[in-house]
Amino acid sequence: MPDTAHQEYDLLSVQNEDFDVAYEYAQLRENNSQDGAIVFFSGLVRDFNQGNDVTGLFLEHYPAMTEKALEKIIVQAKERWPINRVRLIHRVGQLYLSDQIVFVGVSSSHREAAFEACHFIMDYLKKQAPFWKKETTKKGDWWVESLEKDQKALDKWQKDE
Amino acid sequence: MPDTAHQEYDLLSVQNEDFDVAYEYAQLRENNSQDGAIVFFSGLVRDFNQGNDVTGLFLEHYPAMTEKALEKIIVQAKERWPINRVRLIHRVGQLYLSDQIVFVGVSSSHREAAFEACHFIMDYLKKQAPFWKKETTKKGDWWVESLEKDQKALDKWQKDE
Amino acid sequence: MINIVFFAQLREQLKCDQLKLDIPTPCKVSDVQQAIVNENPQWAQYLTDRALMCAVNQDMVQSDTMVNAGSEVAFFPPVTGG
Amino acid sequence: MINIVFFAQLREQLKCDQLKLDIPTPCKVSDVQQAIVNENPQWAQYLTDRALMCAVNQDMVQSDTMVNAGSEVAFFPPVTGG
Repeated sequence: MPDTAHQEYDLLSVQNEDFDVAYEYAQLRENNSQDGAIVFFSGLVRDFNQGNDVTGLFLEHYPAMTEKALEKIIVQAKERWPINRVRLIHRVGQLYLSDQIVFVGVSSSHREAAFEACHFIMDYLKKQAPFWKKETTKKGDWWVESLEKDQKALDKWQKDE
Repeated sequence: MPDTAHQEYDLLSVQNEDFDVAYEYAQLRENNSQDGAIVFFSGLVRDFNQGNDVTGLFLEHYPAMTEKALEKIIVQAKERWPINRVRLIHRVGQLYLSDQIVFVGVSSSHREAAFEACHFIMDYLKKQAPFWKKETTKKGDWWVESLEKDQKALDKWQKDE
Repeated sequence: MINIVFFAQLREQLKCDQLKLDIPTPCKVSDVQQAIVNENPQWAQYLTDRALMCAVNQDMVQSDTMVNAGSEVAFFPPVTGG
Repeated sequence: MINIVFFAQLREQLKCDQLKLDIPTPCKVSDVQQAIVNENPQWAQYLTDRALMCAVNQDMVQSDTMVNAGSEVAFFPPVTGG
């Protein structure tokens, strides 16, 4: 049962700008005495990936498709778990070491639902949203390879059904 | 492999005072270009629980045991998943509607490990840390009943092994 | 001599938060429980609740765990934190 | 006429980010792929990579999905966001 009082707090944004986790958390909490659980995930540019010393990365995406793909994932999560607010931000463009890449925050009355929905959204985003990372390393720039384990992470949610 | 550079950022606190999620998040990120994933859970006093309109709650604990029990749970999580930093705060005493009760933040190089370890810590905390909630409602004060589903949440982690 | 502590609704039901118990040790947690009831028969209904949890020296234990002299034994209802 | 777009390393390999394709419709995604290769045989090694993903009108699809005139068909390597 989606609650319209929560919808104005939902967010889906694909942006160049950085985001502020404190603000996002506040938006999940504000006027929300109904939800006892907030789970969030934040993804950062790390220094070591697939055997390389990373100094930064460029995030390409498919502008006409990105938000549509992310919206679908959020709709699936809302159909599957009793969650109320979802805030999802994914950055694109040039990023540097330790920069924030992605934020997914979920509020729910139920701890289990908040954990699972947040995890589900990240797993699906990794495999179904049109983003591509090109890493800058001291040895040159290259495109990040898609990982087998990310497909396995997705399969897990299908087995659960 | 615990990394000593991370240990100074670990936190375990049982306290009356409120906490600041933005500060906790900053402590998980600071000088940490190794970890690409941060997951956190925040638990809040919600308005409706076990059929009652809640206006607040009092959190009792067993002071000599509480930190020891929480420390054990964190040690188990660190043995089981490749996580680096863990920050856990649980409040005690008188709390009111929408107040923050508990914070668990985990950093890792791996998204899956951060999600699972954070979830595991919360599930175990719910069943193995000596806290008791007495809710204040308009119809009177009563002790919160322990829930069957919290035991099931725990069993899930044992089946996985 | 062992030290007994009670928490939450159990503490309220017994109207007691701690007591000293003189009992031959080592003994089982269930023996401690029985000895408390023997000294305070009016507590029987509360202390025989099978859902009660127990900690010995601040570690959760089962009722057949052995208790040594000088230990702290805690009884309390299922926990509800988080 | 359908509009074709390429992304990421595929776009770099082909040195092309979009093109128009005149092909009888409706047809399958795999027909679109084959028609592109027929017009650009030097792209065969990149466009026949079985790991390639495809979207039609911004929805992920399989290679037997039907494509109508005026559609936008995107080819790209497995995604790596998050």
